[in-house]
Amino acid sequence: MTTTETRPPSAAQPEAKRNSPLSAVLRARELPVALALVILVTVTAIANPLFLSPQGVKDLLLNATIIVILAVGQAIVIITRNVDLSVGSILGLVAFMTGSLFANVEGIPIPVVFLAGLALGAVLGAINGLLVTLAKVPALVITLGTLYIYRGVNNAWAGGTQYFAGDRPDAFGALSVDTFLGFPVITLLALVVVVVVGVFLAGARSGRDLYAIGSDPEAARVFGLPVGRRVFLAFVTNGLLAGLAGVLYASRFNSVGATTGSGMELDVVAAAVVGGVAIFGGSGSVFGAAIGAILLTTITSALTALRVDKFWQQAIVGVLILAAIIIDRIASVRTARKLRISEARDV
Amino acid sequence: AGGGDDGGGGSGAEGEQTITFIPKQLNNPYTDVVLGGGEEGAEAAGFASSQVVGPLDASASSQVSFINAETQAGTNVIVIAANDPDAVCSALEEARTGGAKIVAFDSDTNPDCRDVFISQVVAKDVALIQVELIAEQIGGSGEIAILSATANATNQNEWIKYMEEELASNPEYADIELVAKVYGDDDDTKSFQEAQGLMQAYPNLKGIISPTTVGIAATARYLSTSEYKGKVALTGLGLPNEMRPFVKDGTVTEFALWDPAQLGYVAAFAGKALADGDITGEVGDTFEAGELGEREIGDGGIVIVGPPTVFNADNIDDYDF
Amino acid sequence: MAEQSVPGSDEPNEPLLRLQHGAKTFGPVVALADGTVELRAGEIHALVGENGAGKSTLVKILAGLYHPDAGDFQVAGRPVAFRSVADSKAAGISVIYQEPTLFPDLTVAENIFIGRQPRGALGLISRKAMRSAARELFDQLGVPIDPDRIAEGLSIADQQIIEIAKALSLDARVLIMDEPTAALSGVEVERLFAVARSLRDRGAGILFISHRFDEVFALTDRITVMRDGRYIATHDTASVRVEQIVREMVGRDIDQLFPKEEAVIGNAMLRVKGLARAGVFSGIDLEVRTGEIVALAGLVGAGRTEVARAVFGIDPYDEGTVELAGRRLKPGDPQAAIDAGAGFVPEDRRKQGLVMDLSVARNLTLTLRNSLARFGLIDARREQRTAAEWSKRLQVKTGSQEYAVSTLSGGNQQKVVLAKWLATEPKLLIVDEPTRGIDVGTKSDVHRLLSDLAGRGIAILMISSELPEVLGMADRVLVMHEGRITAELSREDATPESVMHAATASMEGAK
Amino acid sequence: MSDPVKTAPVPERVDGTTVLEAEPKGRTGWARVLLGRDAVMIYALIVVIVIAMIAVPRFASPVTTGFLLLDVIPVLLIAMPMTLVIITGEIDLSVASIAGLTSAIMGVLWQAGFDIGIVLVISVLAGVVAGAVNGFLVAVVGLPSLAVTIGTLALFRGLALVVIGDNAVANFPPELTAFFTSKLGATGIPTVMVGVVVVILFFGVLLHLTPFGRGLYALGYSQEAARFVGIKVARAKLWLFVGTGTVSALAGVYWTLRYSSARSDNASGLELAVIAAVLLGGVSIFGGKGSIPGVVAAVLLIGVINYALRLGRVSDVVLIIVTGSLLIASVVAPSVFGAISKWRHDRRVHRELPQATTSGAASA
Ligand SMILES: Nc1ncnc2c1ncn2[C@@H]1O[C@H](COP(=O)(O)OP(=O)(O)OP(=O)(O)O)[C@@H](O)[C@H]1O
Ligand SMILES: Nc1ncnc2c1ncn2[C@@H]1O[C@H](COP(=O)(O)OP(=O)(O)OP(=O)(O)O)[C@@H](O)[C@H]1O
Ligand SMILES: [Mg+2]
Ligand SMILES: [Mg+2]
Repeated sequence: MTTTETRPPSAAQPEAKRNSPLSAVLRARELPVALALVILVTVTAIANPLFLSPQGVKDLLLNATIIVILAVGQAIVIITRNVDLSVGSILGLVAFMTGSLFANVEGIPIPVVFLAGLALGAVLGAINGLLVTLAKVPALVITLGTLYIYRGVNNAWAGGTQYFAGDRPDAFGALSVDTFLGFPVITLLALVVVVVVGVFLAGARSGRDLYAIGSDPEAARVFGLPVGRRVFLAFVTNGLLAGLAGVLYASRFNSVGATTGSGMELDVVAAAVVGGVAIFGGSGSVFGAAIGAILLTTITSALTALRVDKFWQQAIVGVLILAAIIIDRIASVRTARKLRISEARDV
Repeated sequence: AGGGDDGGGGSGAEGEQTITFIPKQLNNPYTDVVLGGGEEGAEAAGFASSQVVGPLDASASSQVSFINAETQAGTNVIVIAANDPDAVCSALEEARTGGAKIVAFDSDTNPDCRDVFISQVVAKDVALIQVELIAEQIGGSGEIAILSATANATNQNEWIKYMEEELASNPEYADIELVAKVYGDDDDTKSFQEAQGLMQAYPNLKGIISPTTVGIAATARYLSTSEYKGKVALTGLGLPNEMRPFVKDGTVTEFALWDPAQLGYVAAFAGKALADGDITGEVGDTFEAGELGEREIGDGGIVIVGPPTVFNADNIDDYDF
Repeated sequence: MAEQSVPGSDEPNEPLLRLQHGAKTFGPVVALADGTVELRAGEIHALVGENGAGKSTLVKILAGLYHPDAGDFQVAGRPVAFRSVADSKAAGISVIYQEPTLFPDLTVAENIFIGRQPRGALGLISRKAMRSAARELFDQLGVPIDPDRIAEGLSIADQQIIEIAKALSLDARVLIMDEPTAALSGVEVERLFAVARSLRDRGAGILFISHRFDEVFALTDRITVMRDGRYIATHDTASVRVEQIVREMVGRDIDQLFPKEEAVIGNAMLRVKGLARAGVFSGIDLEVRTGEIVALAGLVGAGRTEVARAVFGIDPYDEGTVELAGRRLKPGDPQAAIDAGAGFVPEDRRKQGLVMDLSVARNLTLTLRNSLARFGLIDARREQRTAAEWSKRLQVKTGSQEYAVSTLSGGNQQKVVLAKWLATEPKLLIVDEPTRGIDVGTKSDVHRLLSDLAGRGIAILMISSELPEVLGMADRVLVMHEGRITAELSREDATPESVMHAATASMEGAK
Repeated sequence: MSDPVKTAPVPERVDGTTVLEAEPKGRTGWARVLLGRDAVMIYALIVVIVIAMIAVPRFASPVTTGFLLLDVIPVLLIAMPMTLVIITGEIDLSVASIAGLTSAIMGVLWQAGFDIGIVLVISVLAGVVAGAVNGFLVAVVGLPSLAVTIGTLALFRGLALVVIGDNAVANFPPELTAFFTSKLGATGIPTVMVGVVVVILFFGVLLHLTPFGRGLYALGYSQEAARFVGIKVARAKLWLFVGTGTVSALAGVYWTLRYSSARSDNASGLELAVIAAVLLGGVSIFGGKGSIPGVVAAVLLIGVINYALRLGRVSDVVLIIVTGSLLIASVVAPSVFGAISKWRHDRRVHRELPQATTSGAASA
């Protein structure tokens, strides 16, 4: 802020304002969603104190955990101007494999199951990534295809078999019950995922490449960024995270089978979008996506806790998604107008 | 118009008779047990071939196209568990025009569209036994809730109706208040979250009835992983294999179910009797159901399979389904 | 001033870069048949040729973006075969492409440093270091661009400047600039040249492509001419004349460059009163009469394009009125303007002038889609015929009417844009930088065409950043500065000095 | 394309652009039609039908036609306006929810004793309004349609629940429900197909033969360029979303009366089936490319495979895998062919070019 000797003072002023950390926070796309979340929780807690009881908080966090992880993965992919609709199917396959491993391999160590789940997820993500990057085909079409295929494989493999919580070791189930400093263990895991991925995207060169690619893929190619490799890795990471979510699903819920996780894809995309990740790539953050995911899961719990007629709940979720997109839009239009007027002064 | 071109001649024809089961949804554990019994019954009753077809999702209309294909394939007996009593009706009518016999089981269709309905148990009995169990477990007073399957599941809705009547009319239950009915759509995740929601919305809740195998298991899973374990009672209809850990860890004390395999078994024999022309589905008709002995068609064309069993820690290990 | 020291020009040193007989085809189109160029250390080397001569294609081969089908390519004496842009970068080659390729969602600073951002603690990017490095670059170029602004919405000129900053920051041995000045105004061009010369003096080699001969002769040491995808000749700039270069480029002599003929000037066709848009322009009054060419001159960013867009209905405006042929135009409705007889050749033909993925024929008839319909249905035969006719009239070079317009060279694309508006038989034609990135041959075609149109009674509003073009073509010149019209000059009064004065200084120039 | 000089290795055309002689020129006229993407789709459809007739007993019968068409009608209907929407580079994920909402409204109104005509009109109007809401948010407010319609997907389905709750209404007039499953004489073709064909023709003509349709393709590739030639981008999109809303409502009405069951969850999940069919039909998700004949063929292709597998009692598991693979193959195949022809082109050029370069050097 002191490097402006050669510049006209009028140009320096708005800039100095724009750079202060406080205003950076205030301009963040994540802010409206975060605010909505705080208001929602506060209002609900006033109406129904049980909502913030230790058990209530634990439930809220646990509900959000799996979708947060999926939304983080999805955000990575969306930022590169792609999308992965197959996450629900990947989660289902991995969850079923988890159940099947515990049921069929006597005394298999839990870390091995985690690794296997991550590996399967990564492989399925890699298939998406390969098809998208090698064949240069739109991701929406490819992953709509693999959504069907992975689900089909899951059905063929599982048939009517389901594995239940009772088939798995207690220590595995305990992961989604036990808490550490008041936080459920798997929630902490999700938190680590969010922070690591978030820092990577914001601060690593290859992370920034993803934004550049999403912003203009053709320009990225012309500039010489390794577009194919980065997009491929985005899909693999997303698959990996969907795999993690699959294993955690098996830890938290009772049964895993042929239909586990189906229909989840649009919720995940919705979470990312609500959290301010632009659907056409190039902007947004995983923190936003995570907050979006928490907001969407919390709204359901909140409406139940407020005893809102259950028939209204889904409609309200829809309105909320729309509101989030509209607010985001208003914010960005306002910035654009400010930019136009301030720049006209600068000339 | 335009029924199956070679579907006719089913009734009376010896030997080459075919039967097809169309469950609510494939790849569901409860359904698998029912179908296991059905296939066994079909073989015992002497069908030349038995098939299972059906949708992967339990939506209202998805069964129609399967019925159509079976109509065209000239199947002699279609055994169906309807996702929607009316949505399958016109397709079943068409199948009947083509000569097929229709047996409903598990979940009834509109009575006009089938020849006979094989019911688990007397609907009222199922309802009463669940109310009885919950009353016992919560000590006869307090708030309770119901967590059901889909909002328009025929069988569950009928049971719930009887439960509500019983709670309202029986003085023994005067202190019990039914505060909510929620629906988990027979989806594990959804049921789990509905259970969770109940706990928060109704802090004084004493017990939950879940008259569906998916719902009771998901609820049990939630209770067993929360502070409500042992404080909130849970009963309903469940599969012993699924419920075993929760009975053992004390989340659930008692729940009920009939033997699902018998349902399919009886349905197959009813289908055979219809196809052979031994019965027409009239009230009072009787037929032999293999090793389960003679069955009679009751009011409304309904055949009752048997009384429900109550499972608890003492007897649960005797069952494997 | 450029000729004092050309180190290495008479030594047998290996050139920095040499391509011989490079060839590249796209399907049936031969974009480059025999591309040859040699760039030495410490020289600025011009590459000139008509539109479609294959200059950009050659550049893309040097950049590693295209793999040549044939040819011998050496960097510093060693044969190379670049597999990707990353390879050419590693070899010290930095390229400014003809079309700016920025990432709209990233900040200006990040656009400059993407892929090699300065890093701080933990190997994470240091935004502070990046910001100050970007500022330094802009100071060097003398432009006030906020490094923290996102690139979205920057004018083409600003985008081009950022591209230049990006290329400079690479500190490359070889700098290739494909028409970097096309969007820039005089001051900015001068700054760029100063930077280029200092780079040369430090031993870098610069390949410079431009259609402006004054620039080529002011800046470069040698000139290579291309025609129809082939190498023609290389000259020392000091010892060659413009006429010869032009002859080699087009294979014939070019007559007068700016042949505006006298036309009968009639009544006012376009009348704009008090037009204003907050933060962009204000108090715009202007009039264009039939048969008249009115030029809107000014520095880049003066708001000329914005005025034209508002007049045509692309952008809304806050105050004022626009009248065409006596009728008031509905604001914000281009179709109404078209129906009233207006046509608009926009400045960015890639994004605004053409639908790049559609065929030449479809692009040509897009403006006519309503009139080609009979009973609401399009007459496909007539559509074909019209397209063929107009592409012939303007001599559009294309393999087939069915090829995507993106496969044409810049100049031919511009002809398609012009053709599709001429086909509507407009009363008013607004042309925004009609000859940006167009070679001399085509340029004089365009000028002749505009003059011809004016002769037939069409009113023409021309926005141009090229002074000679403004002075040569316009009957009247309006000069804009910071969103206002600061001077109105008749053909006689318009001199380079008077226009520049009004464009840069201020209100005093208005008299 | 005149006077290719046969003697020169690199002939120069009148227009000065040089062209390789040996290179196959862009296909023209009939060849383009017969080898185009749509044609391939139609061939595939014919091949699958023939295979099904041979391999699946009883497939070759008018009964098949009837049942098969009854099954595909909802997807076929909604796919028509969806094709136009996707060609403009947008998408509508809320179609199935609109159908569900229509169904719910029909049920409640009929239950409340309104005349069936009024019920139908109001239900379809509801679809128009729902489509207009989407259109307003996308076209006027300028929000991304993928995001908007994920929101309205939840909203409209939610409203369906609000309207009808957990009830199901089944007692629609029997004449009407019978009409919806009736066939045209002995052909086996459902009577309602007449209406469906009208819808197909309407959208086919609109897209391929009108100025509006021309504009849509331009719009799909570049909105900005489209605006500069006077195409009313916002208005066109608004109308298209109203179109999907309306046709989705028609599909909802069909669904309700065919199954004679009005409920909130009718047609749920149908959006992905529709989009899969449209994409399989050759419409580019990025906009600008696609055609109605291709999409119709694709819908029928999936329908035929579906029905043949059911008749052969092959599990739906196979069907989903086949659908997914077809979808992927349909988009990957052009890339593969493209790569192959590029490779062949490169080889040919390498054989030819030494010649070309020498002659070039001579003329310089
Ligand atoms: N990707 C492509 N596909 C097909 N043809 C192409 C492609 N790129 C260039 N061409 C053709 O190759 C020829 C040379 O184009 P190029 O862009 O190199 O010309 P240029 O000399 O840079 O012209 P300008 O001065 O207009 O920029 C032109 O005829 C053009 O139509
Ligand atoms: N899309 C946009 N969004 C925001 N600001 C813009 C946009 N386009 C232009 N500007 C700004 O508006 C001002 C006027 O730009 P405009 O393009 O009208 O200038 P011009 O005189 O036509 O210059 P040019 O020679 O580039 O055509 C400039 O400050 C420019 O940075
Ligand atoms: Mg060029
Ligand atoms: Mg301009």
